Amino acid sequence: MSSCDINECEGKYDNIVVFMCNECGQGSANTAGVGRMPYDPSVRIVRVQCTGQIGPIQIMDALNNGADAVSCVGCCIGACHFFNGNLLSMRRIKLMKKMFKELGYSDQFINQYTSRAAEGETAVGDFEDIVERLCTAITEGGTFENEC
Amino acid sequence: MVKISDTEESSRKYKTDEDFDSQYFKNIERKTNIWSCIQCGTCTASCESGRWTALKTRSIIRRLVLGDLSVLEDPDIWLCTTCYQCYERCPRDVRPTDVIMELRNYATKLGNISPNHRAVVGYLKNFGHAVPINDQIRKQRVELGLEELPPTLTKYKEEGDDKDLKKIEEHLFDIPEKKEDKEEEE
Amino acid sequence: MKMTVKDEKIKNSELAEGSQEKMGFPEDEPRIGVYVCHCGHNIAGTVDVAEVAESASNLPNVVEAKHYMFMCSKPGVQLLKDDIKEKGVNRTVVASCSKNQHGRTFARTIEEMGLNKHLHQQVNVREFCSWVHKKDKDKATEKAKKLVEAGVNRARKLEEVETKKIPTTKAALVIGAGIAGLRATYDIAELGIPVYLIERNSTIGGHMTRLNKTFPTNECPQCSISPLTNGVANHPLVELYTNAQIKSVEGSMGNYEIEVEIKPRYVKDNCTSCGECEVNCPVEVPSEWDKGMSTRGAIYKAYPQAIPATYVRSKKDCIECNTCINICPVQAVDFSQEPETKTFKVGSIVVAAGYEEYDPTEIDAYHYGQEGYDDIITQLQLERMLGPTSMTGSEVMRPSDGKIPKKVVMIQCVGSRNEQVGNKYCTGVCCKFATKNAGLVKDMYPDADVTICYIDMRTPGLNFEEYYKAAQEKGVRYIRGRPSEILKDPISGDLSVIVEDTLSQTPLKLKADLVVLSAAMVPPEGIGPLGSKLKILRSKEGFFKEFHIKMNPTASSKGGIYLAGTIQGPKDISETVAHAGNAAALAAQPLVKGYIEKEMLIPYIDYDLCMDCGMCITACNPAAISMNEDGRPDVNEVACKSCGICMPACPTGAIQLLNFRDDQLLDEIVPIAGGGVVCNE
Amino acid sequence: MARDMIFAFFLGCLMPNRYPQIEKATKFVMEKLGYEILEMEKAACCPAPGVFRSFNKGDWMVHAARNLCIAEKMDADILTVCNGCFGTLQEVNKHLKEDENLREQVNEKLKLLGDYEFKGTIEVRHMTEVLGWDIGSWGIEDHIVRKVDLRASIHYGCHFLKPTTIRELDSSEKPTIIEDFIEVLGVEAVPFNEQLTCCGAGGGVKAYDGNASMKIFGEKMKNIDEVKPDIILDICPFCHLQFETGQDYLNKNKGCNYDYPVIHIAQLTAYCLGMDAESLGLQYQLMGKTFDFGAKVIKDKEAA
Repeated sequence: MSSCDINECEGKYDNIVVFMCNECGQGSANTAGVGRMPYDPSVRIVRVQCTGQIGPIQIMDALNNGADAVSCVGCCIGACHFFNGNLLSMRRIKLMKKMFKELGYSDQFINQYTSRAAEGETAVGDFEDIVERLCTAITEGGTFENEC
Repeated sequence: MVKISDTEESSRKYKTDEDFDSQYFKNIERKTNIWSCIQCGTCTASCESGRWTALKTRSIIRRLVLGDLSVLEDPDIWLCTTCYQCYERCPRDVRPTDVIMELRNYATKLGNISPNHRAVVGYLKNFGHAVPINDQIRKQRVELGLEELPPTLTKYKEEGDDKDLKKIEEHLFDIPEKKEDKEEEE
Repeated sequence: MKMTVKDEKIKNSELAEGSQEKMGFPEDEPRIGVYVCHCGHNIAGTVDVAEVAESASNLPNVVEAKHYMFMCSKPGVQLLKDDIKEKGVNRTVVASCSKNQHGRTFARTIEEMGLNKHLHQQVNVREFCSWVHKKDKDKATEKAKKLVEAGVNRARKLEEVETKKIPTTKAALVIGAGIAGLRATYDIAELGIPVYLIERNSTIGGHMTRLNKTFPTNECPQCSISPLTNGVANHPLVELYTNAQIKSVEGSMGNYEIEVEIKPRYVKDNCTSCGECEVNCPVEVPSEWDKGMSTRGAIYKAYPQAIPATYVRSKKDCIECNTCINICPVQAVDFSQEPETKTFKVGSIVVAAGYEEYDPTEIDAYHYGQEGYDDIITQLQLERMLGPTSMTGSEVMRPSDGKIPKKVVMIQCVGSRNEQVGNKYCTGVCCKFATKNAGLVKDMYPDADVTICYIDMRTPGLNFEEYYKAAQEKGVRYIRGRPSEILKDPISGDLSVIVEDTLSQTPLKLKADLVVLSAAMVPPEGIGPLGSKLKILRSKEGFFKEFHIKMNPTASSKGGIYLAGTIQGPKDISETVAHAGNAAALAAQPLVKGYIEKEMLIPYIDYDLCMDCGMCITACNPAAISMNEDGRPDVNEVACKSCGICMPACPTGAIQLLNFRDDQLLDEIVPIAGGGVVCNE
Repeated sequence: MARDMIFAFFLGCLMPNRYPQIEKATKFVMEKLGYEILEMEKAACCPAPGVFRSFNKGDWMVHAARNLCIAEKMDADILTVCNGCFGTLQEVNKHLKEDENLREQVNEKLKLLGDYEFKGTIEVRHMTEVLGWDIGSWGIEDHIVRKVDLRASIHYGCHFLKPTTIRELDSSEKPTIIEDFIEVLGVEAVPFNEQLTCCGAGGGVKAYDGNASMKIFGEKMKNIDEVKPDIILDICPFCHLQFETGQDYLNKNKGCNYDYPVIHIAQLTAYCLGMDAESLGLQYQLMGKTFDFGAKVIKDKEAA
């Protein structure tokens, strides 16, 4: 990860969509809230049953409607409450990243994370990483413009 | 105030953080799996060389994991016969033989290489062979009904075509001098 | 169903006084009420709640937008109730805390008012917004507005979700009659539920009956287990079938139908267990039960205390000389018996198929099972040698020459912690049983050298460190190092174990009269076909995968099927018993209650779009989707776990999870993603 | 796939420059068995997997790839009789075939050495593998001129079988390929203690620390001496060198009295296929100068 000055990109993004699963994902964001752990207000959470439920349709929907970055946050590897939804999502994001690269966009717009319900830090860490990656993408490849 | 003299420093048996660089051998970890080593000792027990010499494969890997830089100067790393017995048996797929090979690459870059090995590189660059031919064998070859010289680079060189050898000499196996040696020469 | 709710709603609204005006609204139009909670200062301190409520009131379909100090308080809840009555609100959006905290409170409230509880949409503006963006009030308010808008959008298309009550069949099936299966059977039967217990082998008791002693008390396992074996065998609610295997499994949680194939014993139940038949049987083969440490006839009983005590004939080994038929004093031997198939209807299934000892022949360097290496045995074989009914009279003897070994070397982690053979896991029991056996051997032969070569000594838990220490004090030699190989001198035939004592950095060549390999626990043979019949998932180690590693270690991936004991992963006896008890409790729950309540939050298939590719079937972990007779996928509403993983698997978008449909998610995403970029073209 | 029944014969260093008798024997055997043997013009050292890989793994690969390219141009699989050459060439060939990125990097550097580009069209074969598997004990029988009644201690060497994940030839703990093959030649394999350990020469140890190398070798010889074989059978000129010079060293410095003739599998097979004892070149070797092959020939076979 190339280091970039986050402040430099401030104001260049304001919509980050994060799909969080009903189990560990939501749990960790709740824990972060209870612990009053601040993060970027651009991060907005959509509750889904499992990250395995999120397909390219949802991700492209979000990007199409103005999102600057999209991420999925699921349970830790091996701890998915539906067995392998997080792994499926991870695989999907990996493929999408590849596709983005081929299309000439930065592959840092979409990411997959895991978090632990008991540790709000994991969610906040994920959010910070999303922002950092988005900043890299902005400095390197420009925002994900909706071309229509 | 007690001043610690140089002799005392050199006889120091404990190590401090300055002696380690935990990321130094990260490239070896990428190519093998040293960081998954559980120090079970299967490698050392398999090691034919280790029964007779000071080579302890397990402890070399341990030092690599810690990032102990002294391992680069350790002569023991040159005692591995690359018999691959440890490689075959390692339960964590650490591939110790490859680890030692990589480590020797590191050491060579620093010029830590024995004169004998330097000579072998010289033979390769001069004759295209690590073991060049001699007069006795030339005679023997003729007696056996073989060509006096096999059609390898040595023969071409004797016939005056040493282009290939020159290229090999130029582009491959550039072994740096050891730092102290350089200073002495100067 | 929809009609009834609507009727009820109308009934409710009619109850309210002076509320006739909303009667004129179109029937299907959503009427959304938005309620923003202050939560004291928790939300209102950061988010401008009035502004949020104001902006929400301008959204389409919103008939009411309010903000209130504590929505979860009685007056707060009353606001909802009143608006449902008076304003005809039929969907509620509460922007307050998390769904887990008070989402249920509001859902219950609207349920009381006759609305389906799934028509409530909870928006979390506290944990997700006010608490984490305290410093930036403007942005927090902005975010809260968008979250509320998303919630309203979501609420607009919410559909009612029916809750079904499914009656269960009051009976359970337990697969495997080892210690785990017996424990589970007994616990379920004691709750008054009939249990069918099926066992693949001819006797019950499993691995535990094979052991000589159990750690850490060195008790006799036969004595510990026999109350349970007898208790199960004689329980009026338990039907025991040995030599039986699962043939097929149909149905889902609460109602399964299982076909079981029962192989014949060829000995009738009137057998008196006198043993005349085996004594006179001319066949002699290695006993599987004794791990090859003794022999048995073609007609045999695995061990003297075996339950059932009826003898069994191995058709494979029998030479059909008919000696046993003629000699049996009660004419119990009957070669004409045929396999029979039985069908059981049960509500829950407990899988307790146990484990198998790892076969070390794979590890070439240890030469186990190779010609000339007879003196290398496994721990289970040593147990059989030490056991009270053993051929050696409980003595330790070298299999090659019957001499009592002077030097015994035990090797740990054979097949465990070994990526070469594909077992990354630590079995976790071997350190304990090796310590046990080493101590026992040392007790019997104080002059013998007993060495344990280990990588890490793992004896956690109450009493085990003491047990380890006791073995050390007996003089068991512990060497920290994994042996690289076992050598055999081709001239003298002596074995030696090559190992490094890593603690003193010395390579050692240890002479060994007997080498004992502490082999790992691996999934039992046949777990693959069993898993595919039950349609439950396996972990990458090959065991059956538990539902959740921490919170639900006994449930399988499929509802109504529970895992007990080592089928889920290596365990010692006490862990197995505890695990089985939990599985029994879970399996019995719906059977005692008599029904299962299931929300029909399940995917629906648009058969016009569906092209029968079966991708959803592959994706579905609880195996809730299957092809029906017409060759089209069908969702089993009871088995479904509402995860939605099938949705992205579908190439045409034909399968859509109720209330999480693509268009519903899109509605929610639009405001969250920034309100949408309008395309001009 | 390269052409059938044709091999590009990779000589290496030790065989042509120290033990030409093995070269002669190999050519004799392969031609007897109907193979065509081509010389690899401008080939050089493989380079040795122990020493040169230790110095610079990248250059080691490039140099090996150069040798592979020569054979690729000849459209023939490489035949080698040396474990070191086999180890290097087989491993590099496999890695380059499988790893596209690596291939690009190596090809980039190969350009500096001349007109070479690795394509991955050939295989690398060890003579033992060809004899044991392609010909096999069943196929050699028709070609046998004489059988010999010998008790041989087999030394597999390390790089022929290991690492098994790369070689994919035979078990490294209990190989049988040579045992199976020589049985039909009348030779009896005599197992000895710790048979599969290293001779102590590899990995640059012989050059780096001769004493250490001899200590390892000393144990090996002690184990061999216990079973008193007629010959030591090896499949690698470097092991051959170690067994020759090592016995000499132990005799001179450690008071031993070893005189076991060291025979390469090519020499043994050549003799059984009818090569004269003179050409085996035992007279040029340090050990077993007086060893008489003729005395060990099983008479009835020769008569037949």
